[in-house]
Amino acid sequence: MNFNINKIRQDFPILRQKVYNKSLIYFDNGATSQKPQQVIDVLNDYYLKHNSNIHRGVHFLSEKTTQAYETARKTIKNFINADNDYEIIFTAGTTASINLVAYSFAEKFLFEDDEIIISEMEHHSNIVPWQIACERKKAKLKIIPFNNNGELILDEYKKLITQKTKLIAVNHISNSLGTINPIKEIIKIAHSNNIPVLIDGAQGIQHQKVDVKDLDCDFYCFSGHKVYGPTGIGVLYGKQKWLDALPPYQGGGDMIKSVSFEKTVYNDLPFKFEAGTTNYIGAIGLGQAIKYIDNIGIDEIIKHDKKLIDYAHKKLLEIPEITIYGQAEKKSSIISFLINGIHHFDTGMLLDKMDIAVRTGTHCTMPLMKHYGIEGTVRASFGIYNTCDEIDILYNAINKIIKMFKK
Amino acid sequence: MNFNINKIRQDFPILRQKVYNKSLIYFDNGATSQKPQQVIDVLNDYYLKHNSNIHRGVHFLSEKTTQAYETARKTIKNFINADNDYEIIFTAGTTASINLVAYSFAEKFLFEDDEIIISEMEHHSNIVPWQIACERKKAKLKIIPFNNNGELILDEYKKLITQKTKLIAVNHISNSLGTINPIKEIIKIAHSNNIPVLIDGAQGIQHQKVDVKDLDCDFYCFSGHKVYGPTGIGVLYGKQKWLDALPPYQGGGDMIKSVSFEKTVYNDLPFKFEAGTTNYIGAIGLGQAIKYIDNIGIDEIIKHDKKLIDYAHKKLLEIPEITIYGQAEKKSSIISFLINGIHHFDTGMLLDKMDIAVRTGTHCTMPLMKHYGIEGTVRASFGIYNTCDEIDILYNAINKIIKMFKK
Amino acid sequence: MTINEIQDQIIEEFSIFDDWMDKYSYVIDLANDMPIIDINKKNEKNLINGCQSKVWLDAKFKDNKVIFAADSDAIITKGIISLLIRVLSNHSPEEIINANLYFLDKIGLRENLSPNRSNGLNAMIKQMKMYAIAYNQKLKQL
Amino acid sequence: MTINEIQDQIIEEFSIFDDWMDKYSYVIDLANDMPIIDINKKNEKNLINGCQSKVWLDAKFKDNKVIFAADSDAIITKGIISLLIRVLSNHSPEEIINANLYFLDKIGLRENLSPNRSNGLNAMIKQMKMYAIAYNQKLKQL
Ligand SMILES: Cc1ncc(COP(=O)(O)O)c(C=O)c1O
Ligand SMILES: Cc1ncc(COP(=O)(O)O)c(C=O)c1O
Repeated sequence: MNFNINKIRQDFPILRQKVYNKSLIYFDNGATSQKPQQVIDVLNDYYLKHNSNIHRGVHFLSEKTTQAYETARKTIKNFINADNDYEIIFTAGTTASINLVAYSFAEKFLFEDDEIIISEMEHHSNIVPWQIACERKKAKLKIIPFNNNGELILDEYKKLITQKTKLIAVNHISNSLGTINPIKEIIKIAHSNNIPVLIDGAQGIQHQKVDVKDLDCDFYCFSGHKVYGPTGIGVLYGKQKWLDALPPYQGGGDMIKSVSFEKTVYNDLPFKFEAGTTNYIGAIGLGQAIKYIDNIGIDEIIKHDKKLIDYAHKKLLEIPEITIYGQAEKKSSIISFLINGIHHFDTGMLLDKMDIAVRTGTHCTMPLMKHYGIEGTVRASFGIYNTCDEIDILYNAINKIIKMFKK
Repeated sequence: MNFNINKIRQDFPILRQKVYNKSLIYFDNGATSQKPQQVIDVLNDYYLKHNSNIHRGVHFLSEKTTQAYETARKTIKNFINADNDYEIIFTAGTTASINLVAYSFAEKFLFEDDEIIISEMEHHSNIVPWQIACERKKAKLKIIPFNNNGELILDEYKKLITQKTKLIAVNHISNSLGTINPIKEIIKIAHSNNIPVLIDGAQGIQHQKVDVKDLDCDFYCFSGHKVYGPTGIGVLYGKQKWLDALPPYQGGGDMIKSVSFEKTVYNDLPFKFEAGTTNYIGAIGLGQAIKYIDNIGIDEIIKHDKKLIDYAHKKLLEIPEITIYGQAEKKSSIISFLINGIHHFDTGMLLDKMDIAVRTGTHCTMPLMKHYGIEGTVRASFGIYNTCDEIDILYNAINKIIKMFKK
Repeated sequence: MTINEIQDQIIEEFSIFDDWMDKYSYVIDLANDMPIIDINKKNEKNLINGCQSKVWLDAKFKDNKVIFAADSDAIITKGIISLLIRVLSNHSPEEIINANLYFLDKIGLRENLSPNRSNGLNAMIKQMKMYAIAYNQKLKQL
Repeated sequence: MTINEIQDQIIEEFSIFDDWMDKYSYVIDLANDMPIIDINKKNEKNLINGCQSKVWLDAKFKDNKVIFAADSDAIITKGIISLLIRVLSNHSPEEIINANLYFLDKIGLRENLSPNRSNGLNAMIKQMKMYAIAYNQKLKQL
């Protein structure tokens, strides 16, 4: 339960990798995180020794793998404080989770002229599924605006809610601005109007304490690969009453109780939403990743995040040529910026030459970029293994770039 | 290009695992295959050294991972002889691939009273998505029957085709019976009526030469985990003209060109169908698995398969108490049977005690079980690493079980 | 005998087997020796669907004791059922509710209880306890 | 000069740089020294969208030679564009179609051509060749 940065860094073998002959500074955690040895070992172990398809297997290996899979579900359930194991659905990732809800919810509850509310700072994965659903059902999408600091304007949000509002979907933390959104308040307001809320937690789960009971959210989605777990696995948490109410999304093996050409009976939760062979080894790896961060302690991680983002702000604001996009009061470890007069792509490219991995572009949030009237930003996003020393190197690198352009 | 069984067995570390203190005989390849060290190493290597989210990354790691991902796509394209890389869509698995087509095809081309044809021997993953689509669009599902040998009755198939038929979906190899279906002929008949065909290749890709150009199939689906690759990754091959025509399935990052709240423009193939962060490390692992079997040579694999299934038939038919379900003339390495008077579950359980992993039950093909009027079978399904010696051990084990029940 | 006394008795019976085959042969014998359950009781209402094997469980309440009868289409499942009935049947609801079924572990048949085995045994034990709870509730209401 | 002579010339120019910074500084200089493209040519039709940086490419055909003009909003992309124009512009369609652009590799800027970089350079080279093919077609029809 204490945060030992050296120990943590040692857990991540990729940090010892050399890029262009120097050690990598990995500031692209918003896109995906690196994996600790503990997670890599579990994946390895399962492929080497225990791999077998889960559920209904009569044999020893299948049993062992099924147990590990269901234990991973329990680990996640405990981590986010859900009521029941079966409220944890394994999916392919955040995008898959949101699409599942967008489809199934619309199928049952969305009708012509109904409304869904999202925000102006959503990732495309939390925009397009709702656009598709609204188009299919002839419903309307309404947008919560944000102010120039990158904070959602709650008064405007309240005004958007009508009798026709069927669901609200917002992100926990903005992947472009780092804003920690007041989701508990957003949920409270929605619930006082009997409207369910989906939280896109792709950037939330690894940076904030997520207690779905305390938040009272109806759905919470996240990806394994952004929370130090493997690729191709994610989670949809849903309250039982909603998961029971929604029709299944995909059809296939394991999601049914019985199939005949006349009548197919769907299985109970969580299997109703886990059609086909899931990424069971990915799920086991994700369970291990959650254990890993739970072991460090989310409170310690929040402290570390705060240290990094405060330091990054302070340093970058020392450079007069820098504009930071997103200066919300509550902000997590993502910092988006531009060097005045220099294209974000040029900056990213030159930082890469200096062994600093950042992301550049719209970060899949085009409407947000439109808000600021820009085409993209340079984004440094931090993980548990990043340090203030690395931010110093970024600071120096930015100054070098500015010099290259000045002369 | 020669089939060295000892070398192959050495490639699969799990075969050296002890279960109940004896070496494992793994006859559950229909459910999932084991992974060669070559595949496990690639996964490891990517997690240890190169992991980074793909596409749009400005930095070195992202570049390296993107290249590997796109190379995997090319490997698969070459393996199945597709025309273009972008006709290979990475999905989460066969079930996800079929659901994608079932949804998108129905959205655009399926209307009230239209018909879709599947067969009586389909896996639930190739039944339920079509049931859902038909229900949504008020269309009808029609069923190609099979004879007691487990062969589709093509005359009946021809009779089912009408002006209203919009699509035909059948499996390449039956996962319960082992039947190799005459898909080329089925496709030809369909095409002469201008009807597209989807092939569920979950059991086909690892056992047969799949040349999508020669087959002329419109869609071909398979899972990575059944073809010696990792979990959570699969492929949808689609002809460009169809993939272009279908609307996107899931919305999210990477599948769009531009997003605004007024108008969203979808991306080109293959990205239009790859919403969100795909299982890119899984895809790289799958590429390696395909390389692995391509290296052995599919013709060699077919020969090995034939040797095993012929031997298994011969041995099992020596036991009078055994009934084999599925005795098609063209049959791949899957054998389903029952010992008269002994419940399939008892058999599976006792085989497990003798370190033989088989699957028991309906194998997600309930309508097929109904055809035979049974509740399930014991299924032994072979992979490239299985041997006739192992079949001898199965033979002895079955005789032991019969003795246990007789006394 | 108390529930635990019966469990200990079974553990002792099984202690003579030193290989899995003898043990399972004995379980099969137990199944074959089980009294045949009334065909009327093998109805939809009593069916516990374990995906792979079916279990039928019937319960009645007599002299403050719960009496179970059960059957399965799979013989090993049925043999284990016969042990469960021997242990739990003919006891008070209270005793059944509080029973800790350690004997399956001790005789090395624990794996049969894994939910993955989908043989319905787990669901059956749950159902037996549910009956006991229900009868207990009834008792209190009297 | 032939396309290859120009390429060799560029390779020689770049050979004096021994670190990436000097090299990229030079690319930036090249971009800044590029003649400003007519604003009318930065239109939708000439735009090549590379996701991250935009490239505008204009072509005309004069005296059997293709003349390219181009621009980009990203400076490094623009610098590399200036090199591509220096190499390919003012040559016959045939020469452009057959050009093998080895110089980017040799001067260590190859990575800028990776499709992943999404800087539009790849699409631009393709577009330049497409223009050459189109003009060549026209020539043949005369
Ligand atoms: C014929 C067939 N189709 C579809 C599937 C579903 O594959 P997956 O579970 O990998 O999605 C299977 C695997 O069980 C199969 O055998
Ligand atoms: C806020 C947000 N939502 C959704 C996503 C999509 O996640 P994934 O690509 O893992 O499905 C991301 C990741 O880029 C994100 O940052």
